Amino acid sequence: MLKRHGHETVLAGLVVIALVVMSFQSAQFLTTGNMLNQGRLMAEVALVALAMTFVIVSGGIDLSVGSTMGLCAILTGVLWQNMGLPLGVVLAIIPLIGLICGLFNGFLIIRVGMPPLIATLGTLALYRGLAEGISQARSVRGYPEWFAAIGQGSILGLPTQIWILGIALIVAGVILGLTRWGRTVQAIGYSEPAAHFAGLPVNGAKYAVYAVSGLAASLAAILFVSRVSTTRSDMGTGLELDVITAVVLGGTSIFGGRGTIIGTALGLILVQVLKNGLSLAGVRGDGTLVLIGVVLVLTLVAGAFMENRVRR
Amino acid sequence: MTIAQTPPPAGGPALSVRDISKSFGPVKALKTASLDLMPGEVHALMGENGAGKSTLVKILAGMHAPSGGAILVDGVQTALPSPRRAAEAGIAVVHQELLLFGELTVAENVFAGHYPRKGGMVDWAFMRRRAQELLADLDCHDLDVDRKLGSLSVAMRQRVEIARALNHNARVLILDEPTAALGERDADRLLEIVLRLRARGVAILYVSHRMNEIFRISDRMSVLRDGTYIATRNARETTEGALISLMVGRPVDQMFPKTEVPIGGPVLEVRGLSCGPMVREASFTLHKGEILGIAGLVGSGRTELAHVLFGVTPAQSGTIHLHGQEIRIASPRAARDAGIAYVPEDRGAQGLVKPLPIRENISMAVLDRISPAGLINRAKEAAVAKRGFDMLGVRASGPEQIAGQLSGGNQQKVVIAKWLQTNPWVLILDEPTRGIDVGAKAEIHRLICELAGQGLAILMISSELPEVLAMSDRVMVIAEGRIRATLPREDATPEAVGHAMTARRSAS
Amino acid sequence: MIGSTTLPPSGTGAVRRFLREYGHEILVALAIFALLVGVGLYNPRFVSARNLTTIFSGNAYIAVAAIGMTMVIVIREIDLSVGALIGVLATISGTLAVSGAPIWVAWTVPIVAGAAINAISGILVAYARIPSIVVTLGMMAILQGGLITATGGTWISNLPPEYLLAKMTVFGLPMPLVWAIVLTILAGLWMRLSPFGRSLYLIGGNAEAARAVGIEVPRRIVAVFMIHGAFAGLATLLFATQLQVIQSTTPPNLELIVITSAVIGGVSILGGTGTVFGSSLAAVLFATIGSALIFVNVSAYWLRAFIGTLILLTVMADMLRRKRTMKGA
Amino acid sequence: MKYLLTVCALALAAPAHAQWTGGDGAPTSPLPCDGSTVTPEAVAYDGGAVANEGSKAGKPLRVVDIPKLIGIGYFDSSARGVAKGAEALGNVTVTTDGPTQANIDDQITLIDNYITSGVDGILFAANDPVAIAPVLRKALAAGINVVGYDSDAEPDARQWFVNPAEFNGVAKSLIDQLAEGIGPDGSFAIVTSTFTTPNQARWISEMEAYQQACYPEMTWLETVEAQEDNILSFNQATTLINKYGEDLNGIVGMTSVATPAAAEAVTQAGLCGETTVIGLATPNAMKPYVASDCVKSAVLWDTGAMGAAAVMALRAAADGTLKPGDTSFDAGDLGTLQIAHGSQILLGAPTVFTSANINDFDF
Repeated sequence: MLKRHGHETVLAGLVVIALVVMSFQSAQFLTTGNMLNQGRLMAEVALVALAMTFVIVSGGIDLSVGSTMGLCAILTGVLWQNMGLPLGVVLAIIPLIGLICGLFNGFLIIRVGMPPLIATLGTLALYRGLAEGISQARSVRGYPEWFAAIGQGSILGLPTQIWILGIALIVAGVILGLTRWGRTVQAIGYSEPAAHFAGLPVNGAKYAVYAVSGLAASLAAILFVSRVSTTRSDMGTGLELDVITAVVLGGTSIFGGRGTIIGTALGLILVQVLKNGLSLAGVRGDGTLVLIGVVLVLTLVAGAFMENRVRR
Repeated sequence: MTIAQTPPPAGGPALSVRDISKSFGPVKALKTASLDLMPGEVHALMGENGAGKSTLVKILAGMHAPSGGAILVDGVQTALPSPRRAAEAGIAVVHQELLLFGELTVAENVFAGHYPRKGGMVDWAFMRRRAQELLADLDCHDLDVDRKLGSLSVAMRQRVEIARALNHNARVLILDEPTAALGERDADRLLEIVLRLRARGVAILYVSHRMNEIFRISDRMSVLRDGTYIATRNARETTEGALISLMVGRPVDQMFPKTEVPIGGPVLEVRGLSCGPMVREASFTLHKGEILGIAGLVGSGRTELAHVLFGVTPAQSGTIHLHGQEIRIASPRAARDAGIAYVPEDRGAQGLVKPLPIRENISMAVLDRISPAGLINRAKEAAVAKRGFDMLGVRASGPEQIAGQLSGGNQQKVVIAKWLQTNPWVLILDEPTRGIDVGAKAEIHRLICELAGQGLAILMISSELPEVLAMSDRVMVIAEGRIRATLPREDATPEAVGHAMTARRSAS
Repeated sequence: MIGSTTLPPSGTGAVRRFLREYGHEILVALAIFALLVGVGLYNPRFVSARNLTTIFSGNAYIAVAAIGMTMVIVIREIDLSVGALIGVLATISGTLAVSGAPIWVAWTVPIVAGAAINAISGILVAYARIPSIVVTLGMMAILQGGLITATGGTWISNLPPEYLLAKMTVFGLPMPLVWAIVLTILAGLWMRLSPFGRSLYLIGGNAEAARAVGIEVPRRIVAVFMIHGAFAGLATLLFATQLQVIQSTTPPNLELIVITSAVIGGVSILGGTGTVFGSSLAAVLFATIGSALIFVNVSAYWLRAFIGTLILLTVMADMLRRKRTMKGA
Repeated sequence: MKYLLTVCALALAAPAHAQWTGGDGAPTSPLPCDGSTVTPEAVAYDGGAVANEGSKAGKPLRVVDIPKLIGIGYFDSSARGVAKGAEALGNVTVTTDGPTQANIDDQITLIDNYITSGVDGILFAANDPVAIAPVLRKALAAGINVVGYDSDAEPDARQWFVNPAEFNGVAKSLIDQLAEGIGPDGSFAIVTSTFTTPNQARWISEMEAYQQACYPEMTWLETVEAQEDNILSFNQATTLINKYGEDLNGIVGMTSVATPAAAEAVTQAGLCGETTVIGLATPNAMKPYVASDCVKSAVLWDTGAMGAAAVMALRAAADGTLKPGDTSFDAGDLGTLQIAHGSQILLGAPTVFTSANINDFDF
């Protein structure tokens, strides 16, 4: 256990330390209310990070998630207000849009053969550009009450996002850890030819991974639009960096193969605990940013050292 | 330790290796290797895969630091901590997997890392002129030195690499299996070049498996076995058989425990299969219980044929019948579902996912079966892994050990175990014993015979002629993408097969 | 093909060689030229000396930053922190300038500091073996946050006039233009002609083979990151001295613009190819497109979609070209 | 490929935008051309109500000030105003913290964290009026006094809003000054931050309405985006000058970044006195250009006063001295400020900085 999940163990230790330190720094930190609220605030990043774990485990990367989110957010508004579709129908279409964005990334990477970094750097600009072009910089507001329930409401006393995140976490964890499909993605990340020669559906799995990434970005868009009850074309700017930080911090190798959902969850929690705890302790946002950067680099250096020692 | 038995030619050796050893972690790749290399001699370095030849070559190239022993250049003890130092010491190496830069021009490849300078800057004009000269010297008079190397043929690239070696005025040239990927004509031309260099007084260490070549050009041969120096022989005073028994350490017969198995009806019938220039109009029939050996040089199209049969590169034309029914194989997945299994040539990259445990490697090809509704049934997976693990006698701490930590032979057993779980009709083995030590090799051979005995139809590709000849019920010879000959076991002599392998069109 | 020693002679003239070597760069230059002609016909003011100056000199700092980025990508690494680094270096330089330090100090320190800061990234990449994308992602956060912590968000104004390098002229040409051209040519020649420069292509093309021909790869990686940092410093000097004030935020998305310039300029993310001429030209191409869109009244809303499409098309062309080269075998 | 072609086609088919098309679609209310003042209609208090009203009266307050972003001169000076105001009050401690980019998500998260940490009051300048509203309502419900400045939220999401200058007032001031420079039939272009920035979008809409009503002969050439990036602003302004040459009589900068950059562009183009630069700008950034006589005037409110007024309003709201229905607010040194539009505290007319007065300001 320790041998294969050393990084996760270290990370869990870090999370516990951070939790303890932060709770001493601020009495409001370790309260149910605050914890639940943090769950609500991290929902969009977390949802996309869960999908991104699959992408990175498969040996790829998706820089376009923030722009996909922006495009989906804008289309939510445009389809509903400008095209006059019922909001319920729009909510059914938006995930499809996210899926298409993801599939287009997959097409560029799998069929055209572009490196994922470049393909999604291109679509990062393209999707954001489409969002800006379609919206003509107008924001859409005035969403009905029931729609706000998704992003602002609660079910059984827990914020909606907590439920969604919980379900997504379990589903992602099960898929990556326990299913044939998860195993396939992992095998591809470690060695694409070996997976191919073992008769695993390599291209199918890669398409699926990017499609799910786009899908997650579109769901994050719906959550976000509902939470803030407005639509802007700059939504999700920089999301990709937050997401990748959490996933990499969670021990997923940027070269693919290694990675767990638990790790990503811990990475997300650690970042959120740092952001929230430091903020409550009176450290300003810029200081927190520095600390997160330092933690990211140091965790990886420590991981690299540990791995070297195990190898020797 | 044995001292070289034949006295070296007059004058001191250009390069002496004294008791060199090398360990990778717990694995001893090389124990007490020694040899002397004289100026103006071609010295063959021989040994089976895994005998430590490549390790020795890499140490001499300055790419690995030896764990012990000494290297003497012109009688002076010299450390070779880096490739640069090796080059400065006058040692040049043409590596087996050509280490070149495909995006750069021919001229630059010749000089990579050792650029001619004028005023501290790279002298491109000189570089192009000199590259042209060097290549002309290697019979490449019209080669455009401004072409990107990636656009050249393998033989040409190799010549560029030799030109690079010559450019350093190397006194010691090491060629690691230079003809492995060459056709006959190119190989001949290479040998001529080697002889010409010998005449200039260059000391040449020539690593090869090809007996006829070695006897054509070598002055002396040294043999390594299991990382240990065994002996050095004068070419004129020894025979092929004697060398082989030095290499394998026992008579060749014992190596291949071929058991006679009744051959059943046809399982796989291939007619007119074609795909690109490397697989042309292949037709053959494979029977139940039969081992059909495929002999051919690297690049002859044998692996490509396997890839077509396994759906890696689906056929462009032709038919495949399995048990009389026509099947289409569009992907490895389809091949697997039809009952065809393939143990690939490149075990490390294609056969195994090295960082994963044995269990996950064995279950990989049967994930569909053991995961109803997509969820992997752990108990079933463990059972599958255990069955494969036990059946092949994988030597490891258990199915949870990481596959990459195993020895080559045990890794190969894991790959075979993976495919046996699919209950295939046809098993294609591509270089099943490459890089595997002698003991494990025999085990794999026994296993292959056993599987044939159980009724599997086996297609076995190998570069080692003795292996093909000893193991096969029939031998199919491939050259330039075509099946040149199919010989029954009794007619398959090394001469006949060798002739078919290298013969030009006439044989078809 | 195999075995034939007599290949058709395929022209060894200097011109053909040049065309082959710099095909992509020529294409980018032609694209710029076509834009200048096309939009110039539509509105002659587009090709007025003044507008050309704006295009070439106003964005010179991007071209200079792209020089270092080119080297980083050629050795198959990447740097996401360059935008943040330029922001930090601008503040360091500006602070020195207003604190009364000699001007040459304010000009030199950012170059040295850029190299020093990037040395950290380089060491982490080369010796701790952490992927550069992750190292520089962390570095970006540290630099961005650190800058605001240090400055508290105050702008630097009252810069001494003799500090404003970008406003100076050489032989009547604006300094940034001269600087970008000179640096591009020097760096381009250096990468073409110096053994060190060539070794970058070896590392990016085949790191294992580079090691085999005697190149100390980790040391080179650190060196390249430091050189890249120094170029970021040079870019900073043009960036920070253009106006009378220096913002204390890092320029938004600058790293993406710089990386994109390099990629459009023909530097393959797979390493081993591309020249600084290409990336500098691509930076100019971007600036030309941005200006042209204003001149032809295309809605700025679609600018980014346009650029994204351009990136994808360029890379697709690059993939095709590579495939063709390899098929020649 | 087909997809890409479609995108290209879309890009080309997009109509040429000489005119402003952004904005939020809200109605405009241009002021009369002649400068006669309109008394704003009395509107009943439309701000939000804080829970446990009055429980903090007289007690020391811990207040957090969250501008749109930190690291730009504008909010740096407003933060100093907030700090000065707090110091004057004596019983308020205030910290300024904000996102490093003008990002709604980060801003919301920050505010949420401060609610949890139990601050007594929140001052904000919203990146998006609607997006920020839910979290501010939450603050009100938690008994935290909430006062906005610079950029408002939905009225019921905060108690008071210190309006540094009404949109139509700013628009009138800018267009009037512009007309003075370029004449009633001149032509001009605008450099703004982004089309989505709410305040800028409102100002531009109001300017368009006012210009059409009062200077119908003026030609509005186009509007370009330049983020909050001074180099980009400079480049965009220069490109406008290059594009229109003589046909461009004036440039309006909509941000404190764009205006000095536009002034620099005009200076470097050697068009001082020919091309008029008008815009919103902090006086310090404009001093060199006013001194060189390249720019006649710039418009801005006293950002320090805005910050100070905001913190004082928050104190007063907590003390109960500023309550719904009030029509004026006594802001100490700043004098008595008018309350209009239900819950907006007006800072008064924006200051016009000219060579006569610019040296009296330092921010």
